[in-house]
Amino acid sequence: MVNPLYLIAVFLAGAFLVPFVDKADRRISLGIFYLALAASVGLSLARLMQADFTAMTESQVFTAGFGAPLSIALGFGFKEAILLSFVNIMGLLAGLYLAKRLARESVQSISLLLLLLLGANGLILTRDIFNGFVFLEILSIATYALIGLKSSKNAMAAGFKYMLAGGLASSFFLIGIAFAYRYTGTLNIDTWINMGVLMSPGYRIALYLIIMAIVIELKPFPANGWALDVYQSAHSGIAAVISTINTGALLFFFYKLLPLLPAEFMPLLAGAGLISFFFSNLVALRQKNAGRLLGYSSTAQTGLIIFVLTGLSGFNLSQSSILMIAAGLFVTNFFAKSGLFWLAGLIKKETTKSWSVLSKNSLLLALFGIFILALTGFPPFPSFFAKVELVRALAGNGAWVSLSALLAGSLLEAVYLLRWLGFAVKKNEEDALIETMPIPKLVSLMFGTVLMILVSLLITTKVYHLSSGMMYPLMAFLAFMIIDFLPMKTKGFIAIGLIAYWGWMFFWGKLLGIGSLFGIILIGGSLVQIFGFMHYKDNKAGLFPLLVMLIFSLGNLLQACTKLEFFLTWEFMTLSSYLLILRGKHAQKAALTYILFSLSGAYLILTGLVLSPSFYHKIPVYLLSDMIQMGLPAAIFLGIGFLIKLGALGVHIWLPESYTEAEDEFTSIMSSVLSKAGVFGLLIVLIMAKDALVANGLITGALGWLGALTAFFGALMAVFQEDVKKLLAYSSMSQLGYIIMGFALMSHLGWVSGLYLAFNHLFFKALIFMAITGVILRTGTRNMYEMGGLIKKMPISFISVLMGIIAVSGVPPLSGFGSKWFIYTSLIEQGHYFQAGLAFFASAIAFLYLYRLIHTVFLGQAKPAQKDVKEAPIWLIIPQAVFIMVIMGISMFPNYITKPISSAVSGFITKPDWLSWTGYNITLASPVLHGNWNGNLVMMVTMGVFGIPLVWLLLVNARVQKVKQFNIVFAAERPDKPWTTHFAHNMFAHYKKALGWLITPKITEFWNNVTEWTHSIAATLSYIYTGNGQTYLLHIFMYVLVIFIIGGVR
Amino acid sequence: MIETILTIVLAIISLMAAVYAVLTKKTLNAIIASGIISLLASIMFLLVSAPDVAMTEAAIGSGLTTVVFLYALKHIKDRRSTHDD
Amino acid sequence: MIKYLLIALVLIGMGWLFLPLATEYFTPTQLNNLAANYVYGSAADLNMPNAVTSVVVTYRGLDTLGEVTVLFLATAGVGFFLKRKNSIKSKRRHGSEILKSGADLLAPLIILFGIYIFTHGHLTPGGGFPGGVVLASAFLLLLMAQEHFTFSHSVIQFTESLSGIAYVFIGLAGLLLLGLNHFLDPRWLNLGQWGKLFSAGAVPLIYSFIGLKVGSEMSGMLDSLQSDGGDE
Amino acid sequence: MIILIHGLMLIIIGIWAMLTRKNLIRIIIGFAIVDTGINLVLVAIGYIKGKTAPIINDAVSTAQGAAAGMQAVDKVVDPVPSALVLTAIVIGLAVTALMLAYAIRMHKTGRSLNIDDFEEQKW
Repeated sequence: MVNPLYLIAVFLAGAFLVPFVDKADRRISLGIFYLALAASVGLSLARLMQADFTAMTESQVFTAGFGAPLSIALGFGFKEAILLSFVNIMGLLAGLYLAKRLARESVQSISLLLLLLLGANGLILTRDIFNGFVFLEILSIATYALIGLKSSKNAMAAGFKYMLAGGLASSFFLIGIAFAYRYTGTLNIDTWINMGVLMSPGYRIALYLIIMAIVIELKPFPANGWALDVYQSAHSGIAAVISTINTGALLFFFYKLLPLLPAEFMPLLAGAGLISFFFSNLVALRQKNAGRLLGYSSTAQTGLIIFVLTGLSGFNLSQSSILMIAAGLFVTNFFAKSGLFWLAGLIKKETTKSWSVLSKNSLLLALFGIFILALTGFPPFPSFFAKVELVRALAGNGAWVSLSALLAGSLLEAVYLLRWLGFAVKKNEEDALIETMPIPKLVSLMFGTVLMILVSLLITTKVYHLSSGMMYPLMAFLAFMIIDFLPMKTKGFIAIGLIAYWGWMFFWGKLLGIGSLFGIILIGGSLVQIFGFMHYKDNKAGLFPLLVMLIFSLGNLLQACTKLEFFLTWEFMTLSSYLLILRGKHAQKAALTYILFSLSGAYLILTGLVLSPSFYHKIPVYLLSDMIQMGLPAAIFLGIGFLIKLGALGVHIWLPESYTEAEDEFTSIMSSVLSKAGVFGLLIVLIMAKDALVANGLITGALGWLGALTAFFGALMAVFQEDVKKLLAYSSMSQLGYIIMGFALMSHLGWVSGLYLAFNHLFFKALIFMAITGVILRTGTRNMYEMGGLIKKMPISFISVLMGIIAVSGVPPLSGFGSKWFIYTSLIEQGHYFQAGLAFFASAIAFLYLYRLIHTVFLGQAKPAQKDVKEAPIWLIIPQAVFIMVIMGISMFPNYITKPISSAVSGFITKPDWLSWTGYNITLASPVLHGNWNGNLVMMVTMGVFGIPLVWLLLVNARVQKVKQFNIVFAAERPDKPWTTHFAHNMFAHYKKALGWLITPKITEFWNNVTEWTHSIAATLSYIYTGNGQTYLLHIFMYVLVIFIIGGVR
Repeated sequence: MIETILTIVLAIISLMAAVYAVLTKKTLNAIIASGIISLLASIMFLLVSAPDVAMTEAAIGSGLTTVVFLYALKHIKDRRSTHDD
Repeated sequence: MIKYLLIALVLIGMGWLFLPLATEYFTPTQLNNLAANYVYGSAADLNMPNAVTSVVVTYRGLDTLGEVTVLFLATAGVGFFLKRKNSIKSKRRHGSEILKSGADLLAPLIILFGIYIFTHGHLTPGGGFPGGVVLASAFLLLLMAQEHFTFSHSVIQFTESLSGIAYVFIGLAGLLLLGLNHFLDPRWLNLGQWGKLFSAGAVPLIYSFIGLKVGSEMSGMLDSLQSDGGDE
Repeated sequence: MIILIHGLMLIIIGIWAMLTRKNLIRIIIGFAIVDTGINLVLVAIGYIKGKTAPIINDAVSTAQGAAAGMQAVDKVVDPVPSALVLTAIVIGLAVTALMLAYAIRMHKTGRSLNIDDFEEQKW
């Protein structure tokens, strides 16, 4: 076994030697410094490689040749070895990061850094409480001194405040040790643990003082003002060390002391940790200084780990799984936080907003993105798995208050972290390039990132045993990152080929029932739309990796078997779609709204998954029809989660924003494909909670009304939009409302109609969006009143849009009619006359916006500015052509679709006898409703009815005298500034008078108020940080006393 | 018995010194008072059979710490006189 | 005003928190197990009359190593703060003639006394820490008395580094000569005869190095404290 | 017992100083007083009435080695708190010295010794 004392000796000898040899040459002392650091890494890794760890017995080493209670024991088991490997590697990287600084600075700084590491190592190793005190002092004093690396007034003040707090904590610690020794007669932690808990009040106070000393050192809210100042003003290299090495060592020491404590202390500490997590994140919301923001984030993360270590002990959870959660959170924070501090040191910008300089340096931006996403808890980073396990533990044990605090805190954390990412992505012309990029700093950053990724992959594959298929999205992302330099078209064809191959290998013929339907929607739908991206001349860096990742994760939704796999895939999907939206030019705010709603949804989904019975391995989720039935609570959580993804009324406000601001081609995918993931999820929930929902009835009733209102208001909002994409976005929302309505019926016909509409919606919405993408590309505007008369310039696009709106509006002969027919009949068949009425009204409103779409864009007078526009590029036309053909196909032969859907649905809900297919004819003969629909016949008739006049018109048209647009003989006088007087501007003003009160943005207002209030609460809370060191001391005392009184420690 | 009385007397003196250290206006006096507290403490250590501690406290606690305080005060006084005048 | 109220509350609260610690106090009549083992072992295993020293240097030797390190840290920290590069030596007040000659006379005696204290730490009260401080006080005397005290830097640093490293290596010697669990075990040297100067294994050696190290560290600290950091 | 209470009282007086004094050096003095108080408390804990210092020679003048140890066990006070206090005293000095160094630097950069003048970073 590697003797841990070598670690101590290495640091000590190095620290003592350095000032001495420095007389000769600074290079020698630096050499010794790095040698000592490397040796410490080597020693801890060597220990890790030894296989003599046994699960329970700790490997201990004693000093001075005496046994445990007499001498000081050091534990060097598996946990210590792992943590020390991380800590010492971080030490080496921090040393590297500071290389330039240390070469300039007086030699003491080198010794100080070595001794800081000695303190951390000792604190982790020691099994003796007083020895722990000594190493804690070494760690603290070295840190205090190193804060002096920056000699600004603020750094000095912060360092002094830190010393005050630290001094106070060590006083508490020492008093505690004194009395604990008085009561137990030992200082060895293990002997002490074996003695059990004594009942004397004095003893409990002693323990309380000891543990509170460590808690204070861990910077809990609100007794942590000093720590924030330190993070804000210390040298970035030192701040990184404090937030990683110091925190790690202290947390481990805290963990070591936990077995000493009486059980009643645990809820107190857990509460303190959770409060620290939630409120630190809350107060961080209004923080603009990057360093201080990182400080808040650090204290929050530490609080969360304290909570995990103490709060889960009461649950039926093994010690190792608790540790696993804590380790996952810790490791992520460890690497991400150090990386962020280092980045802060590289770019030297104070406010978070000014981090937009990163947008000009793609490498640093990528690193920044990785750190932020890791901290937010996205897969594949360990924090993701930790949070999943944590939610599982909390929800599984009914700890609802803790769970809500955890999820709310995580959401707040996501707000400020992702907002920051938004700032960094935003291009700002005034920003200068980051010119000075010191190599050592860059090496530290890169190496840290690589390590984090390696650890993440190790955990993902070795601990959670995820099948390789689940990791395809990530692999595809990485593969496309590598070939990202290729031209767009090459990448496009590679992507199409890859996805087609993947679909063929893993999905073709392997999907059953509704799976095959969603297979076509999710994979096929996106596959065709990849063409749309290929018209770009410039190499849009990062687009294809994300796009491919999104498509792979969409497909994986159909392959996911376990809950973890499903949620992982869901998060991959959320992540990639968020980043794709963020690519939009002005999409920062929209993307933030999107991801916040998505994350809330994801948290609800996660909670719901925890509450639902476990899934089977090797059976895809969508097939678990009758095998699993979940209860109502799980169904409600899951359902709300998926409804957020769908953009149902009330939680829809992310939808128009992000649809509008995302890149046009991607909006098409979002609307047509991505929203179907929500549809898929909702359907799964309904399937799995069918029994409970049918028995209850109330929930599905509410869901139906929600769908109806979504359909109605979506249509209504669409009418009054000037922005063509926003119009289409609301239109999508409306359509999804119909789907919800259909599903909510819980009847065979209802589900068939919902699925059929979902299927149709893919094609017609993608068709319209693709065509409009071309229009926006050519005209350069999204405002409809700035377009007009494009029918001559872009005839193919016109035809696409025309086809699309006919389909959307539900007019025969195209497929939309069929879907609408299904919806109405199923509603009426179930007796939901009011909903049917509302839905019908919504369809009527839909005519208005669809009319506006085709009229203002393609008909009417052409705008002078758009005299020279051309037809859309061929790459946009290809998908349109495909979709038109498909729409024609399903319109002619609807039974090729409806029949399989019906038989798929009948796996879950028995098909009633009165529904039947004969040839092309669908017949309904229910007790309440009769009807039939023959799509083929309708098509034939319509074609006849329209075709003959069309031929005649064309013939007649040849003889019409054509007038040029600006030939004023036939026109009235044109006003100078026509935009606002143009009929297309505020086109339905008269309807607005009648219906406008319905669309006052009540819901948006509500969400804005939520945001505002949260921010003002954060602002109010932050005033406790007065900046005065003495007040901070008072905070610490009050903190200790209040917990003492609340907890009734006496 | 004598030891107890002596201890009580020392304790009272030392507490008075402590209160004086807090309340006095002059920092120098406070420093000296805190030195006296340490010195009294080291006598108390002797009374409770801890000669090692007594020696160390006398040397470090009352001796060196006071010197360090005085040096710091001198530093600041020096600067004050050069800057403020 | 509220603040003063809070402070008063905090003081009362702390008193209340400490109260059980005092009221529950009872005078023990005999040593607890651990202490008894230490006292017995000090004589039986280590051949050392001063039980405190045996705890400090041997049983809990790692603490003491840490303690020396803390002092080193403080010195380094103070030096790091106050001795920036290009520091200008401040004008020091001249010591009087009497002080000068007195210092010249006294300093060697004080140093000798300090050495006595730390070499006899295993036999009598005292040891490395007070001994080291006595050494430093000699240094302080010279510092005050002499105008340009040139002894300082390199010698101090040399002593400090070397004694520190020697301490670590004596610890490692136990490890290498006696085995895995014997870091800082002084018994690789002969335990010698009860009550003599050269007894108790390497303890006198360790305490000497501690004394030297503490002495040089404190001298270094005083040196940095008296030198003006220079203005920036 | 008296020393223990005295130590605790010193600690509270020290806390009073560190919470009310505005001068940096006076706050540090508060810490020094707390340290002394803690040391007193620690030593008081090891004291056993009527027993001598843990110097075995003095406690048992005749015996040597192991025999002396056997006899001394009943005659001396607990050496452990003494050992701990030794460490605590040195650490106290180290922290005090560093705090003072900070105070000197703060005075240099901030031109003030009042802790209220160092609250630029907040919220």
